[in-house]
Amino acid sequence: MARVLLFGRLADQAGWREREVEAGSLAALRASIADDDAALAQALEGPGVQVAVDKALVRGEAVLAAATEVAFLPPMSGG
Amino acid sequence: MARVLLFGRLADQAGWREREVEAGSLAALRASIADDDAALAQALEGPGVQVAVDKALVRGEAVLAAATEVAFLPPMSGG
Amino acid sequence: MITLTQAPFEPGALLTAFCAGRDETGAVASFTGLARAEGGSASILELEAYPGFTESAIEAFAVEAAARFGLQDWRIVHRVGRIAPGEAVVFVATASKHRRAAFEACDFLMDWLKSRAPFWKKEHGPDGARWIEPTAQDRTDAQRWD
Amino acid sequence: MITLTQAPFEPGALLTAFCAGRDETGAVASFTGLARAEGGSASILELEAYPGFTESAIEAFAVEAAARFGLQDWRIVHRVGRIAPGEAVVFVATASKHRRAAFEACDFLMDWLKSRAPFWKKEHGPDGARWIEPTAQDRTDAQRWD
Repeated sequence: MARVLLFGRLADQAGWREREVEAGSLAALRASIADDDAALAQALEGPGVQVAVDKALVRGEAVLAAATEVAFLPPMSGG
Repeated sequence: MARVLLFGRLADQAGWREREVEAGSLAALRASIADDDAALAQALEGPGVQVAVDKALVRGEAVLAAATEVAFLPPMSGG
Repeated sequence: MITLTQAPFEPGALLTAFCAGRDETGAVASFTGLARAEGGSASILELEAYPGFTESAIEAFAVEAAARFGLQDWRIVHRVGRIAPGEAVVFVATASKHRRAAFEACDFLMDWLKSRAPFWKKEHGPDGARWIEPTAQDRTDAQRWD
Repeated sequence: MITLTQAPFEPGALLTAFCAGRDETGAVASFTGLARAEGGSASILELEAYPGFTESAIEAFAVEAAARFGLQDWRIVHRVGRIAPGEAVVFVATASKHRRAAFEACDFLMDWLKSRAPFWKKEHGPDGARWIEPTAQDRTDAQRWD
Protein backbone atom coordinates (compact mmCIF):
# COMPACT_ATOMS: atom_id res chain seq x y z
CA MET A 1 0.00 0.00 0.00
CA ALA A 2 1.35 3.43 -1.00
CA ARG A 3 0.20 6.51 0.85
CA VAL A 4 -0.55 9.11 -1.86
CA LEU A 5 -0.38 12.82 -0.96
CA LEU A 6 -1.66 15.66 -3.14
CA PHE A 7 -0.76 19.33 -2.66
CA GLY A 8 -2.04 22.71 -3.80
CA ARG A 9 -4.36 22.79 -6.82
CA LEU A 10 -4.01 19.01 -7.32
CA ALA A 11 -5.70 18.36 -3.96
CA ASP A 12 -8.42 20.89 -4.83
CA GLN A 13 -9.02 19.19 -8.18
CA ALA A 14 -9.08 15.66 -6.72
CA GLY A 15 -11.25 16.54 -3.74
CA TRP A 16 -8.86 14.62 -1.47
CA ARG A 17 -5.38 15.22 -0.04
CA GLU A 18 -4.36 11.75 1.10
CA ARG A 19 -5.34 8.21 0.09
CA GLU A 20 -3.99 4.65 0.31
CA VAL A 21 -3.47 3.03 -3.09
CA GLU A 22 -2.36 -0.55 -3.83
CA ALA A 23 0.51 -0.30 -6.34
CA GLY A 24 3.96 -1.82 -6.83
CA SER A 25 5.26 0.92 -9.07
CA LEU A 26 4.63 4.55 -9.93
CA ALA A 27 3.17 3.48 -13.29
CA ALA A 28 0.74 1.12 -11.54
CA LEU A 29 -0.17 3.86 -9.11
CA ARG A 30 -0.92 6.31 -11.95
CA ALA A 31 -3.02 3.64 -13.70
CA SER A 32 -4.97 2.96 -10.52
CA ILE A 33 -5.68 6.67 -10.08
CA ALA A 34 -6.71 6.94 -13.77
CA ASP A 35 -9.29 4.15 -13.29
CA ASP A 36 -10.92 6.28 -10.63
CA ASP A 37 -10.38 9.82 -12.02
CA ALA A 38 -8.89 10.16 -15.51
CA ALA A 39 -8.71 13.97 -15.35
CA LEU A 40 -6.72 13.81 -12.11
CA ALA A 41 -4.29 11.23 -13.55
CA GLN A 42 -3.75 13.62 -16.48
CA ALA A 43 -3.16 16.57 -14.13
CA LEU A 44 -0.59 14.51 -12.19
CA GLU A 45 1.41 14.24 -15.44
CA GLY A 46 0.95 17.93 -16.21
CA PRO A 47 3.78 20.45 -16.73
CA GLY A 48 5.79 21.25 -13.63
CA VAL A 49 4.28 18.53 -11.45
CA GLN A 50 7.05 16.79 -9.50
CA VAL A 51 6.89 13.44 -7.72
CA ALA A 52 8.52 12.68 -4.36
CA VAL A 53 8.86 9.10 -3.15
CA ASP A 54 9.49 8.94 0.58
CA LYS A 55 10.21 12.69 0.50
CA ALA A 56 12.89 12.46 -2.22
CA LEU A 57 12.18 13.84 -5.71
CA VAL A 58 12.19 11.17 -8.44
CA ARG A 59 12.12 11.48 -12.22
CA GLY A 60 10.39 8.93 -14.42
CA GLU A 61 9.54 5.47 -13.11
CA ALA A 62 10.00 4.18 -9.54
CA VAL A 63 9.37 0.89 -7.77
CA LEU A 64 7.20 1.33 -4.69
CA ALA A 65 7.96 -0.85 -1.66
CA ALA A 66 5.38 -1.48 1.03
CA ALA A 67 4.38 1.58 3.09
CA THR A 68 5.85 4.03 0.61
CA GLU A 69 4.77 7.69 0.61
CA VAL A 70 4.20 9.17 -2.87
CA ALA A 71 3.62 12.93 -3.11
CA PHE A 72 2.51 14.84 -6.22
CA LEU A 73 3.77 18.42 -6.06
CA PRO A 74 2.40 21.11 -8.38
CA PRO A 75 4.78 24.00 -9.25
CA MET A 76 6.03 25.45 -5.97
CA SER A 77 4.95 28.99 -5.31
CA GLY A 78 7.48 29.98 -2.69
CA GLY A 79 6.38 31.27 0.68
CA MET B 1 30.59 84.32 25.16
CA ALA B 2 30.85 81.33 22.83
CA ARG B 3 30.47 77.85 24.24
CA VAL B 4 33.26 75.80 22.61
CA LEU B 5 32.84 72.02 22.27
CA LEU B 6 35.60 69.57 21.33
CA PHE B 7 35.01 65.98 20.20
CA GLY B 8 37.01 62.78 19.80
CA ARG B 9 40.80 63.09 19.69
CA LEU B 10 40.59 66.91 19.88
CA ALA B 11 39.06 66.68 23.38
CA ASP B 12 41.68 64.13 24.42
CA GLN B 13 44.47 66.41 23.18
CA ALA B 14 43.04 69.55 24.83
CA GLY B 15 42.21 67.87 28.12
CA TRP B 16 38.79 69.55 28.07
CA ARG B 17 35.54 69.02 26.16
CA GLU B 18 33.67 72.25 26.79
CA ARG B 19 34.73 75.79 27.66
CA GLU B 20 33.34 79.33 27.48
CA VAL B 21 35.47 81.69 25.35
CA GLU B 22 34.95 85.44 24.77
CA ALA B 23 35.09 85.99 20.99
CA GLY B 24 33.09 87.90 18.38
CA SER B 25 34.27 85.82 15.44
CA LEU B 26 35.67 82.40 14.67
CA ALA B 27 39.07 83.99 13.95
CA ALA B 28 39.07 85.70 17.36
CA LEU B 29 38.05 82.42 18.97
CA ARG B 30 40.94 80.57 17.33
CA ALA B 31 43.35 83.31 18.41
CA SER B 32 42.10 83.12 21.97
CA ILE B 33 42.56 79.33 22.02
CA ALA B 34 46.05 79.73 20.52
CA ASP B 35 47.05 82.10 23.35
CA ASP B 36 46.26 79.31 25.79
CA ASP B 37 47.35 76.21 23.80
CA ALA B 38 49.11 76.75 20.47
CA ALA B 39 49.25 73.01 19.63
CA LEU B 40 45.49 72.70 20.13
CA ALA B 41 44.80 75.74 17.92
CA GLN B 42 46.92 74.11 15.23
CA ALA B 43 45.05 70.78 15.60
CA LEU B 44 41.73 72.66 15.24
CA GLU B 45 42.90 73.77 11.79
CA GLY B 46 44.16 70.28 10.90
CA PRO B 47 42.99 68.20 7.91
CA GLY B 48 39.42 66.97 8.10
CA VAL B 49 38.45 69.06 11.14
CA GLN B 50 35.02 70.62 10.57
CA VAL B 51 33.44 73.50 12.46
CA ALA B 52 29.78 73.73 13.43
CA VAL B 53 28.28 76.99 14.65
CA ASP B 54 25.00 76.45 16.47
CA LYS B 55 24.95 72.89 15.10
CA ALA B 56 25.33 73.92 11.43
CA LEU B 57 28.58 73.24 9.59
CA VAL B 58 30.38 76.39 8.46
CA ARG B 59 33.33 76.86 6.13
CA GLY B 60 35.88 79.62 6.66
CA GLU B 61 35.06 82.65 8.77
CA ALA B 62 31.93 83.21 10.88
CA VAL B 63 30.62 85.97 13.10
CA LEU B 64 29.70 84.73 16.56
CA ALA B 65 26.69 86.28 18.25
CA ALA B 66 26.17 86.12 22.00
CA ALA B 67 25.57 82.60 23.40
CA THR B 68 26.79 80.85 20.26
CA GLU B 69 27.86 77.21 20.35
CA VAL B 70 31.01 76.41 18.35
CA ALA B 71 31.95 72.75 17.88
CA PHE B 72 35.22 71.42 16.44
CA LEU B 73 34.64 68.01 14.83
CA PRO B 74 37.53 65.72 13.91
CA PRO B 75 36.96 63.32 10.98
CA MET B 76 33.78 61.36 11.72
CA SER B 77 34.31 57.67 12.24
CA GLY B 78 30.79 56.42 11.71
CA GLY B 79 29.04 54.37 14.36
CA MET C 1 17.50 26.11 12.18
CA ILE C 2 14.22 26.06 10.27
CA THR C 3 10.80 25.92 11.91
CA LEU C 4 7.37 25.77 10.26
CA THR C 5 4.54 26.97 12.45
CA GLN C 6 0.74 26.96 12.21
CA ALA C 7 0.53 29.57 14.98
CA PRO C 8 1.30 33.29 14.63
CA PHE C 9 4.85 34.15 15.72
CA GLU C 10 6.63 37.24 17.00
CA PRO C 11 9.62 38.38 14.83
CA GLY C 12 11.09 40.47 17.64
CA ALA C 13 11.25 37.54 20.06
CA LEU C 14 13.11 35.54 17.39
CA LEU C 15 15.58 38.38 16.80
CA THR C 16 16.23 38.73 20.53
CA ALA C 17 16.93 35.00 20.86
CA PHE C 18 19.11 35.03 17.75
CA CYS C 19 21.27 37.98 18.91
CA ALA C 20 21.80 36.67 22.46
CA GLY C 21 25.29 35.74 23.61
CA ARG C 22 27.14 36.68 20.40
CA ASP C 23 30.37 38.46 21.27
CA GLU C 24 32.15 37.74 17.96
CA THR C 25 29.28 38.29 15.54
CA GLY C 26 29.29 41.94 14.52
CA ALA C 27 26.37 41.74 12.08
CA VAL C 28 22.84 40.36 12.24
CA ALA C 29 20.57 41.01 9.26
CA SER C 30 16.94 40.04 9.38
CA PHE C 31 13.93 40.07 7.12
CA THR C 32 10.31 39.82 8.17
CA GLY C 33 7.66 39.24 5.53
CA LEU C 34 4.19 40.40 6.52
CA ALA C 35 0.90 39.47 4.85
CA ARG C 36 -0.56 42.47 3.04
CA ALA C 37 -4.24 43.35 3.02
CA GLU C 38 -3.92 44.79 -0.54
CA GLY C 39 -6.65 47.27 0.35
CA GLY C 40 -9.02 44.43 1.23
CA SER C 41 -8.61 42.42 -1.98
CA ALA C 42 -6.60 39.69 -0.22
CA SER C 43 -8.19 39.02 3.12
CA ILE C 44 -6.51 35.70 4.01
CA LEU C 45 -3.35 34.02 2.73
CA GLU C 46 -3.18 30.23 2.99
CA LEU C 47 0.17 28.47 2.81
CA GLU C 48 0.56 24.74 2.42
CA ALA C 49 3.82 22.89 3.09
CA TYR C 50 4.79 19.23 2.80
CA PRO C 51 5.89 18.57 6.38
CA GLY C 52 9.33 17.01 6.50
CA PHE C 53 10.01 17.60 2.80
CA THR C 54 9.67 21.39 3.04
CA GLU C 55 11.92 21.74 6.11
CA SER C 56 14.57 19.47 4.54
CA ALA C 57 14.62 21.50 1.33
CA ILE C 58 14.95 24.77 3.24
CA GLU C 59 17.61 23.37 5.57
CA ALA C 60 19.68 22.07 2.65
CA PHE C 61 19.45 25.39 0.85
CA ALA C 62 20.33 27.43 3.95
CA VAL C 63 23.32 25.22 4.81
CA GLU C 64 24.66 25.82 1.31
CA ALA C 65 24.01 29.57 1.62
CA ALA C 66 25.79 29.67 4.99
CA ALA C 67 28.89 28.15 3.37
CA ARG C 68 28.68 30.43 0.33
CA PHE C 69 28.51 33.62 2.41
CA GLY C 70 30.59 32.48 5.39
CA LEU C 71 27.74 32.83 7.88
CA GLN C 72 28.23 32.08 11.55
CA ASP C 73 24.55 31.18 11.99
CA TRP C 74 21.09 31.50 10.46
CA ARG C 75 17.47 31.16 11.59
CA ILE C 76 14.32 30.73 9.49
CA VAL C 77 10.74 30.58 10.75
CA HIS C 78 7.93 30.16 8.23
CA ARG C 79 4.24 30.33 8.87
CA VAL C 80 1.88 27.77 7.29
CA GLY C 81 -1.91 27.58 7.26
CA ARG C 82 -4.22 30.59 7.19
CA ILE C 83 -2.54 33.97 7.72
CA ALA C 84 -4.31 37.29 8.28
CA PRO C 85 -3.08 40.67 6.94
CA GLY C 86 -0.38 42.20 9.14
CA GLU C 87 0.74 38.81 10.47
CA ALA C 88 4.30 37.63 9.88
CA VAL C 89 4.69 35.03 7.11
CA VAL C 90 8.44 34.54 7.24
CA PHE C 91 11.41 35.54 9.40
CA VAL C 92 15.01 35.09 8.27
CA ALA C 93 18.04 36.12 10.32
CA THR C 94 21.71 35.75 9.40
CA ALA C 95 24.79 36.29 11.57
CA SER C 96 28.30 37.01 10.39
CA LYS C 97 31.39 38.89 11.44
CA HIS C 98 30.83 41.71 8.94
CA ARG C 99 27.63 43.19 7.57
CA ARG C 100 28.04 42.62 3.81
CA ALA C 101 27.83 38.82 4.20
CA ALA C 102 24.88 39.04 6.62
CA PHE C 103 22.89 41.30 4.26
CA GLU C 104 23.66 39.34 1.12
CA ALA C 105 22.89 35.95 2.67
CA CYS C 106 19.57 37.21 4.08
CA ASP C 107 18.62 38.69 0.70
CA PHE C 108 19.68 35.47 -1.07
CA LEU C 109 17.67 33.25 1.28
CA MET C 110 14.58 35.42 0.89
CA ASP C 111 14.78 35.43 -2.92
CA TRP C 112 14.83 31.64 -2.90
CA LEU C 113 12.17 31.25 -0.22
CA LYS C 114 9.80 33.57 -2.12
CA SER C 115 10.24 31.91 -5.50
CA ARG C 116 11.39 28.31 -5.20
CA ALA C 117 10.74 26.93 -1.71
CA PRO C 118 8.23 24.06 -1.50
CA PHE C 119 5.11 25.94 -0.50
CA TRP C 120 1.74 26.25 -2.23
CA LYS C 121 0.01 29.54 -1.72
CA LYS C 122 -3.66 30.43 -1.96
CA GLU C 123 -5.18 33.88 -1.61
CA HIS C 124 -8.72 34.09 -0.26
CA GLY C 125 -10.30 37.37 -1.35
CA PRO C 126 -13.79 38.79 -1.74
CA ASP C 127 -14.06 37.10 -5.19
CA GLY C 128 -13.07 33.65 -3.93
CA ALA C 129 -9.74 31.82 -3.68
CA ARG C 130 -6.92 31.49 -6.18
CA TRP C 131 -3.57 29.68 -6.19
CA ILE C 132 -0.58 32.02 -6.53
CA GLU C 133 2.47 31.30 -8.66
CA PRO C 134 5.82 33.14 -8.20
CA THR C 135 5.75 36.61 -9.77
CA ALA C 136 8.04 37.65 -12.60
CA GLN C 137 9.80 39.90 -10.04
CA ASP C 138 10.35 36.90 -7.72
CA ARG C 139 11.92 34.95 -10.58
CA THR C 140 14.10 37.91 -11.59
CA ASP C 141 15.23 38.41 -7.99
CA ALA C 142 16.14 34.73 -7.62
CA GLN C 143 18.01 34.70 -10.93
CA ARG C 144 20.38 37.44 -9.72
CA TRP C 145 22.24 34.71 -7.80
CA ASP C 146 22.38 31.99 -10.47
CA MET D 1 12.66 58.13 13.94
CA ILE D 2 16.22 58.25 15.28
CA THR D 3 17.12 57.72 18.93
CA LEU D 4 20.55 57.88 20.56
CA THR D 5 20.80 55.99 23.84
CA GLN D 6 23.41 55.65 26.58
CA ALA D 7 21.67 52.52 27.91
CA PRO D 8 21.81 49.05 26.34
CA PHE D 9 18.79 48.34 24.13
CA GLU D 10 16.99 45.24 22.92
CA PRO D 11 16.84 44.88 19.09
CA GLY D 12 13.96 42.39 19.26
CA ALA D 13 11.73 44.77 21.20
CA LEU D 14 12.40 47.45 18.56
CA LEU D 15 11.55 45.04 15.74
CA THR D 16 8.31 44.01 17.44
CA ALA D 17 7.25 47.63 17.86
CA PHE D 18 8.25 48.45 14.28
CA CYS D 19 6.27 45.56 12.75
CA ALA D 20 3.11 46.16 14.78
CA GLY D 21 -0.08 47.14 12.99
CA ARG D 22 1.28 47.08 9.43
CA ASP D 23 -1.26 45.48 7.13
CA GLU D 24 0.06 47.03 3.89
CA THR D 25 3.79 46.71 4.48
CA GLY D 26 4.91 43.37 3.13
CA ALA D 27 8.61 43.77 3.92
CA VAL D 28 10.61 44.75 6.99
CA ALA D 29 14.40 44.51 6.76
CA SER D 30 16.52 45.08 9.84
CA PHE D 31 20.16 45.23 10.74
CA THR D 32 21.65 44.90 14.20
CA GLY D 33 25.30 45.74 14.73
CA LEU D 34 26.87 44.07 17.77
CA ALA D 35 30.15 45.00 19.43
CA ARG D 36 32.76 42.29 18.82
CA ALA D 37 35.21 41.10 21.46
CA GLU D 38 37.86 40.44 18.75
CA GLY D 39 39.17 37.59 20.89
CA GLY D 40 39.69 39.94 23.84
CA SER D 41 41.70 42.58 21.96
CA ALA D 42 38.80 45.07 22.03
CA SER D 43 37.20 44.91 25.43
CA ILE D 44 35.15 48.12 25.36
CA LEU D 45 33.94 50.32 22.50
CA GLU D 46 33.27 53.97 23.28
CA LEU D 47 31.11 56.05 20.97
CA GLU D 48 30.80 59.80 21.18
CA ALA D 49 28.04 61.78 19.47
CA TYR D 50 27.29 65.49 19.30
CA PRO D 51 23.79 65.52 20.80
CA GLY D 52 21.34 67.37 18.57
CA PHE D 53 23.79 67.60 15.66
CA THR D 54 24.20 63.82 15.29
CA GLU D 55 20.47 63.08 15.37
CA SER D 56 19.75 65.87 12.87
CA ALA D 57 22.36 64.55 10.45
CA ILE D 58 21.00 60.99 10.70
CA GLU D 59 17.38 62.16 10.39
CA ALA D 60 18.19 64.23 7.28
CA PHE D 61 20.03 61.32 5.67
CA ALA D 62 17.30 58.80 6.48
CA VAL D 63 14.51 61.06 5.17
CA GLU D 64 16.41 61.32 1.88
CA ALA D 65 16.94 57.54 1.81
CA ALA D 66 13.24 56.94 2.49
CA ALA D 67 12.36 59.03 -0.55
CA ARG D 68 15.05 57.42 -2.73
CA PHE D 69 13.87 53.87 -1.98
CA GLY D 70 10.15 54.57 -1.52
CA LEU D 71 10.08 53.45 2.11
CA GLN D 72 6.90 53.47 4.12
CA ASP D 73 8.82 53.90 7.39
CA TRP D 74 12.22 53.57 9.05
CA ARG D 75 13.64 53.33 12.57
CA ILE D 76 17.19 53.87 13.78
CA VAL D 77 18.50 53.41 17.32
CA HIS D 78 22.18 54.07 18.01
CA ARG D 79 24.06 53.41 21.19
CA VAL D 80 26.54 55.99 22.54
CA GLY D 81 28.94 55.81 25.48
CA ARG D 82 30.76 52.67 26.58
CA ILE D 83 29.61 49.44 24.91
CA ALA D 84 30.62 45.92 25.96
CA PRO D 85 31.19 43.00 23.52
CA GLY D 86 27.94 41.34 22.49
CA GLU D 87 25.88 44.48 23.13
CA ALA D 88 23.96 46.10 20.29
CA VAL D 89 25.57 49.22 18.83
CA VAL D 90 23.03 50.05 16.14
CA PHE D 91 19.60 48.92 14.98
CA VAL D 92 18.12 49.94 11.63
CA ALA D 93 14.72 48.80 10.35
CA THR D 94 13.05 49.70 7.06
CA ALA D 95 9.50 49.03 5.92
CA SER D 96 8.24 48.91 2.37
CA LYS D 97 5.64 47.18 0.26
CA HIS D 98 8.18 44.87 -1.42
CA ARG D 99 11.41 43.41 -0.12
CA ARG D 100 13.96 44.77 -2.61
CA ALA D 101 13.44 48.36 -1.42
CA ALA D 102 13.50 47.37 2.26
CA PHE D 103 16.78 45.45 1.89
CA GLU D 104 18.51 48.09 -0.23
CA ALA D 105 17.48 50.99 2.00
CA CYS D 106 18.63 49.16 5.14
CA ASP D 107 21.97 48.31 3.52
CA PHE D 108 22.33 51.91 2.26
CA LEU D 109 21.59 53.41 5.69
CA MET D 110 24.08 51.07 7.38
CA ASP D 111 26.86 51.86 4.89
CA TRP D 112 26.45 55.54 5.63
CA LEU D 113 26.04 55.13 9.39
CA LYS D 114 29.22 53.03 9.58
CA SER D 115 31.38 55.36 7.53
CA ARG D 116 30.07 58.92 7.53
CA ALA D 117 27.68 59.49 10.43
CA PRO D 118 28.83 62.01 13.06
CA PHE D 119 30.25 59.68 15.68
CA TRP D 120 33.74 59.39 17.14
CA LYS D 121 34.76 55.93 18.10
CA LYS D 122 37.38 54.74 20.58
CA GLU D 123 38.41 51.17 21.25
CA HIS D 124 39.65 50.36 24.75
CA GLY D 125 41.81 47.22 24.64
CA PRO D 126 44.46 45.59 26.80
CA ASP D 127 47.08 47.90 25.24
CA GLY D 128 45.17 51.11 25.94
CA ALA D 129 42.70 53.14 23.91
CA ARG D 130 42.78 54.26 20.29
CA TRP D 131 40.50 56.34 18.08
CA ILE D 132 39.07 54.42 15.11
CA GLU D 133 38.68 55.84 11.61
CA PRO D 134 36.36 54.29 8.95
CA THR D 135 37.96 51.22 7.37
CA ALA D 136 38.77 51.02 3.66
CA GLN D 137 35.89 48.49 3.42
CA ASP D 138 33.50 50.98 5.04
CA ARG D 139 34.50 53.63 2.50
CA THR D 140 34.15 51.18 -0.41
CA ASP D 141 30.72 50.06 0.85
CA ALA D 142 29.53 53.65 1.13
CA GLN D 143 30.87 54.57 -2.33
CA ARG D 144 28.71 51.86 -3.96
CA TRP D 145 25.77 54.28 -3.66
CA ASP D 146 27.45 57.50 -4.86
